Amino acid sequence: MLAQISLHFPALQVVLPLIASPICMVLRRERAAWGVALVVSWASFLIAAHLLIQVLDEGVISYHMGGWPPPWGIEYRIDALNAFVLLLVSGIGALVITYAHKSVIAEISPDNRCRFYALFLLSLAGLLGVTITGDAFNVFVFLEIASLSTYVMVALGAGHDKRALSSSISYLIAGTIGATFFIIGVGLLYMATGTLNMMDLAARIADLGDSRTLRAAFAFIVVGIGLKLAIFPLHLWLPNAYTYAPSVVTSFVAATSTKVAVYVLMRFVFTVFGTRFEFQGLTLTYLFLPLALLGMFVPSIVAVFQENAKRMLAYSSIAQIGYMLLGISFATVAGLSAATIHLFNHGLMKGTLFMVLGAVAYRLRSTDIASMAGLASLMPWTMAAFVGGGLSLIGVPLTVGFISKWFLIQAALESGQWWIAALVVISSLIAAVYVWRVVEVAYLQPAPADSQATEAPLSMLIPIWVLVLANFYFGIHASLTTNMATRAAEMLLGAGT
Amino acid sequence: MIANVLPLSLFPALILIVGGMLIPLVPQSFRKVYMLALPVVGLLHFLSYPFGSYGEISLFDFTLSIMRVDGLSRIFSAIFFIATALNIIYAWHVRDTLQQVTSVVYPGTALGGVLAGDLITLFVFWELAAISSVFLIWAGRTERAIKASVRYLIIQVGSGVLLLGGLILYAHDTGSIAFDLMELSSFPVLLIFLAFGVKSAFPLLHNWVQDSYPESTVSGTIVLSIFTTKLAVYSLARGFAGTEQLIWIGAIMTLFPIFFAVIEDNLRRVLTYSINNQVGFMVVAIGIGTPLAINGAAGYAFCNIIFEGLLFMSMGAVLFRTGTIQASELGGIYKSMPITAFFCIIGALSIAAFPLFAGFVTKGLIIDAVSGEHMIWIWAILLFASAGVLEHAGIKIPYFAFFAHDSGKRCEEAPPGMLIAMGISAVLCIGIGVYPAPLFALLPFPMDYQPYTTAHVITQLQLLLFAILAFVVLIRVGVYPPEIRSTNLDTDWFYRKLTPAGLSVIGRGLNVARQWISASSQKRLDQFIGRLYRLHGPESTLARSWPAGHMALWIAILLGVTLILNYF
Amino acid sequence: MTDETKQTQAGEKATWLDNPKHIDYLVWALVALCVLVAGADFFYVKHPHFDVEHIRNFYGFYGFACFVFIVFAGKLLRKLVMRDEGYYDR
Amino acid sequence: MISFTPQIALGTSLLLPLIGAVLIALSDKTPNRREAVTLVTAGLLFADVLYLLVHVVNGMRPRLELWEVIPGLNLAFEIEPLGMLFATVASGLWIVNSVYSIGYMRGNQEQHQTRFYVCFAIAIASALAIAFSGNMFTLFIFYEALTLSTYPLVTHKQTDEARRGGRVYLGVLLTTSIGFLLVAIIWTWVIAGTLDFRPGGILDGVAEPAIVPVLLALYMFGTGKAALMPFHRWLPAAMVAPTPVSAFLHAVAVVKAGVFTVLKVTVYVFGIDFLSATGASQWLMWLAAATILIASLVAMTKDNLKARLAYSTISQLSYVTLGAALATSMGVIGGGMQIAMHAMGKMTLFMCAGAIYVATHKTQVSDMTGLGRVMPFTFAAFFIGALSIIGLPPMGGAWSKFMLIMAAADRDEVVIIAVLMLSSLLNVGYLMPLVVRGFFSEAPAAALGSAATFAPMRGLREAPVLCVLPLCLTALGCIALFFYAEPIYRFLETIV
Repeated sequence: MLAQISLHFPALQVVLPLIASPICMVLRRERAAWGVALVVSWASFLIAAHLLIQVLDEGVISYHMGGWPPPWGIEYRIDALNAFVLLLVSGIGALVITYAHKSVIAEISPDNRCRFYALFLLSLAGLLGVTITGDAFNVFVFLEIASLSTYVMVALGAGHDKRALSSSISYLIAGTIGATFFIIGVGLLYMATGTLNMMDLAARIADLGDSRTLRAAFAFIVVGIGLKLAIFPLHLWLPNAYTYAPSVVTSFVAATSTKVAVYVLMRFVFTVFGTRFEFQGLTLTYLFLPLALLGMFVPSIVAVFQENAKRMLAYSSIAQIGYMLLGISFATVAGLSAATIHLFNHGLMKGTLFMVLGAVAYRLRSTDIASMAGLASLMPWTMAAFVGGGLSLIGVPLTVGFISKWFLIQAALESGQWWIAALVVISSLIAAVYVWRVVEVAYLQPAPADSQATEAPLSMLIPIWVLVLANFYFGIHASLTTNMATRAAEMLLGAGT
Repeated sequence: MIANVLPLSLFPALILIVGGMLIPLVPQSFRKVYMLALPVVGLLHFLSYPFGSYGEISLFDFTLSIMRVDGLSRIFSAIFFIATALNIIYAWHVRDTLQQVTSVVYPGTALGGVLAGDLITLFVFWELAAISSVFLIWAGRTERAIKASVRYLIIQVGSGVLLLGGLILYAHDTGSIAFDLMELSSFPVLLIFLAFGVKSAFPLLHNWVQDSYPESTVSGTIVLSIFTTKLAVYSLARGFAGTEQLIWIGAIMTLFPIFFAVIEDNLRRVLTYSINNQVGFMVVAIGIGTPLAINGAAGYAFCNIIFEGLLFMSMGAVLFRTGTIQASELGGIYKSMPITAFFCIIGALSIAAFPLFAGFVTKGLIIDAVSGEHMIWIWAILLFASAGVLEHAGIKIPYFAFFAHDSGKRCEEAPPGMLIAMGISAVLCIGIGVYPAPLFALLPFPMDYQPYTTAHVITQLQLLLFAILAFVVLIRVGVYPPEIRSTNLDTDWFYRKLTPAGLSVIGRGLNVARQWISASSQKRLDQFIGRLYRLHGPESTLARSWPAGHMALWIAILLGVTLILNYF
Repeated sequence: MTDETKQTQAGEKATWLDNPKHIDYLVWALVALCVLVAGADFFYVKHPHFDVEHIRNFYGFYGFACFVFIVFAGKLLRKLVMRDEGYYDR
Repeated sequence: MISFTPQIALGTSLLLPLIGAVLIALSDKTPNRREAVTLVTAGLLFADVLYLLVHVVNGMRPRLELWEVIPGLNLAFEIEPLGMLFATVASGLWIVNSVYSIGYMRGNQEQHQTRFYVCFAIAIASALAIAFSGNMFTLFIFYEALTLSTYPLVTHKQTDEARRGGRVYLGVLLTTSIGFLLVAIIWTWVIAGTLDFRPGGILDGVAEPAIVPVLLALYMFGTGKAALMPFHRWLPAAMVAPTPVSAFLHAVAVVKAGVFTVLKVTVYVFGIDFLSATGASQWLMWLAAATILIASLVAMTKDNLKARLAYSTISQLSYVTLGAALATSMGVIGGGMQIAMHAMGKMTLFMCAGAIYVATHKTQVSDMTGLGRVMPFTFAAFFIGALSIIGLPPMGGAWSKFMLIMAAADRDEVVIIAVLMLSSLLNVGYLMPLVVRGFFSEAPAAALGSAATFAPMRGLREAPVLCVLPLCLTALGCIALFFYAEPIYRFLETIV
């Protein structure tokens, strides 16, 4: 029985949250909705874990939707790379939803709460779908499912701060432009090759060779995803969306959605197009690399001056995307490994930090840095978690951030570009500055005498600390992630040859 | 290493060092006897050692030889023990534990240096002597003493590190750390030579003696006056006998202090100049380096410790009783302290080398060694210096302290301990002068020398008596310079005035520069942060919330760029 | 100085040296001694190392001259190096 | 029953302080139990380290491989003499310092004492891990752990000043370690394909001579804890910490971890033969020499005792760097010795400064005139410590200086010898006046007059006995090291 079901795990991975979503919508009781979301999220996580193990043991899984073989039917194709991303997305999803209950009550108006759980599951389904599918058009569909649900989730923050609405609209417009570009690109590809299955696309592109259509498709796809990815300077939607969305949403979106976009970028650039075209190398070197470097610095410095911790972390996220983009732009095994590792690691650290801020907001009704004075004495475990996540963000040894940095610097040095290594180091030191601003305020300033804040509830603390420990576990025992990432990178670069 | 040291527990220097350290544990009532027993037992024990090397210890890649007994080290060790005992007797009235400890430990360290058979051991005791002696200056407990002590310590430690650097380079070059005759022809040896030179107060390196010794206590100054410079003399005799440069260095050493001594008002400081001058005689002899000359140096050192000590003791007694040692404030003290005055005169006659006194029989060795080498200029200088010695140590000291114009000061005679110590010294001065044979037997080299020849006695008397005549004439004519309280500039001006002034100028300059740099870099940093803030701050272009249109614009631009990149 | 100390001084016995005449005796005794040792040069055989030693009473003259020179040189030196007592404390 | 092997002892030496830290945290409400835990942990740790020492002296090299952090890079520990020496010094002095801390923290009624002891224990664990680390990767990890675990100690007072100090502390140490050291390590990894410490180094033959000076610079400046100028500012800044922290961390554990890293890198990553063959460390030698002199000169201008000692430490640390830069076996031995000797001496001095503070709340040297008479033990210990720092017999400091001069002689660097000699004199200049004025100044009344509490006091007024005892012990230690230099020399000799 179970074995039977496990055969369909790839489908269930997406279908489960997709089906559960309307159920939540129908349910009137938010507790029940939360329960459903909780169960489904954890189930997704278990499925993802199972799939990962299966991929590690048996290699690529190809699942044919409805029994139609590719390229006619939709193929779900799971390899080292996306199994890894699935695990991250579903894991973060499970933890966030565990954590969500109290936070939702605090930040979202009562009649919207069930809706939130529904949207959450929808978004989860979308992200998982984007990751798991082997079909280019399918990517678009799921991307839009995820995005649309996210827009609405961001708008839910309006219960707390009206600016969430305008942020949501702005995000909607930008996201739609991006999606449109992407679908134009996919359309061009279809025009050139007549197929939408990625493996098939790759094979046919290899046969067809260079063409103008192909180049246009590449440009549209890259720029379109770039917007979802919030590559600097296409990040303008991100700070507001992250800042004004409910904490739960920010935690989830920040840790997953851009990561999935990075995955899509890598998938298209390397798997679909392969690394055989000159224009690709040009784009990587002359577009991605400068933007990555700019992205590492400008948003980092902006983050230093932010007054609001959530917004600060939002800018930090943009900067971190710069690192991933940098890794990608090297187009080497080391570089792609670094990008993949950081993709995973950054999910962990940003998830932690945003969840901590959610807990802070839960108690303080504010995430202004100034309001956090002396918070360490009132919420010691929460702030300790912040320090843990912060250290990881800075890249202190024994945390995942260190591993990311190690591989990134190694990649830069291996490609002989020592100056890039230097830039990576410098920009990571800027992270120390903005993280430490918060730490100093929380630990070394006295708390206001009238502060009523107490330690965050356990239902929040436990997921937070699970993530903190994950930050350390994968930092201390990084062979797991790095082996996966290296395999993925080798696979990405080897796929076209 | 400890295991190797244990058999050396009876090492003579350790008797003084360890025994001295234990003094605080001994009750005051027994303390004097205990203290006196230390050098006595030490000397007896020391004399029981046959010539040879003892205490071989392997340290790092070297083999140390902690103790070497031979003719040269024996005579210096013997006089060190004797002087220690005399000082203890002299300081019988002192109840200050610090001084008691130091006045035993410090001679012990100097003794250790004399007995050292290798350069590393020498270095260790060299520095130990520096450290232990500085306590005697601190015991002065005045602001002047404190300042002087730091200068003293820096110079003494400086000598030590010169020795250290020299010995390491020497060991590196030659593979040997043996403390034996060295050739002054290489840089390492030059460093060692300089180290000895600082400690024996070579000209221009001499001033620490005047700077620090007079700042110590009554008995402290006496202890100080003996050991440090004599350890250096021993070291020169051991390492640089026959080094010609020493002849001229020594000659100059005998000369220049004379002139400063004439005008110095502080009588203890006059005696410190006398130390320089006296060591000069020894250095000349060492420079000549013949057995006779080395005998002269060693013998003269032996006697000098006694009569120079006696002079210091008498001046100490005066200071102790009258509270001042300025010649301008003294005079006529013989009425109150006749015995002290008597001993002082004996000391003065000895240092001036009148026949029948200790100075005569040993200085004769040196002068004869010089004439034997036919060095007329050196000979002339030494004679000149002898006249100088007579001037400041032979006449000025007793005359201005005890006679001259009666200051009206009246006080008690010196306490018995002081008198006994001075008495013993005086007896030794005369005893050696009259019957030098035992001393001659103790000298490092065998020799056949007859101090009392007619020519010796007559010429020496001519020199001294006519010099005294000159003094009388000058006093009677009234041209002899009056004693005035003053500071006389010496080489210490360089490190007490010029260096601090220079450093403060440099320091001020650096400070200004530092302030300017830090201010301007602070300003620049502020500007930089300000610029960053304008660019990146919450209200800046880069951080503002932009309407969606801008995003569309950017995406268009980026698409354009990508397409251009792709198509060209 | 208080009157009291003066009185005790006044009351103390004058010593032999307090009499200036006695000092003169001493000076004359010194002169006599000098003449004696200078004259002694005529009565023994010298074995000099240096030629100058042949000069009669060379040592006496040399000692006298040196002493005078030292004193005058000292006076000169004083002009050069003498500062007031608190010089280094400033 | 598993027998207690050196390998297990190695593991326990790292775990013990951590377990201690947990127990201390759990004893928050019962200060006596908390302090007992600290002392017992320290005692056990020292016993454990001594057990290891015996085996390492006998030529054993206990090794402990933990898991692989990154493919090819293990968390690995291996004991060699240099690390053993550092560990012995650190763990031994931790006992002394714990006693002292109790006296100091209680005497001063400091806040957050539990946090203090916890961080201390973690810092010790990190220091030991650094000492025992088997590759550069492991070393770096614990190097950073040490930085972070000591940050709360530096900012312990939580004042604005402490915050500023902490910012400089963390800023400099993190910037250098991440900015330079990490890059150097990864670079080495890329070039050599290993980060293991191997006798003779891992770069010989694989690194081009031209890049060696650059790589060396990255390592040396990256090791900010060694306080090589111009990255020395954190050390004076860290002086806002309570004195036990300054005494132990900024005279022993943290700074020694820095110079230990310097030695370790020169010996086991570059290899002294490779360094001397390429001449890559020439510039470092001059920089270290400059640091020695400049820091001494700055020390002279400081009236605040701890600031003066901090600059003195900067100067003394560069002795070790100098030893490494000379790239001779004697230089390495001298550097290793200096680690032990300076630790003992400087810790004594800092503890004295703390004892003076506890007893009189005085921080300025100029206010301490005459204090030696009421605090003779403290001042005597200060004197002994100062002699050791200056490098005079009969204190251990004499031998490390001796070795370094020997090393300079081996290299024919006469100017370096001159620098070392001059440095001794400068040390006299800034350390001795305090002792002298304390003991021998005639004018104690003025000094004591400012603190009215002294007026009724008769005789001695030392700091609490728990403060005074430790500093007397370390002072005696300085003397003992003079006589035990030979075994240390023989021990260190085996590494080169």
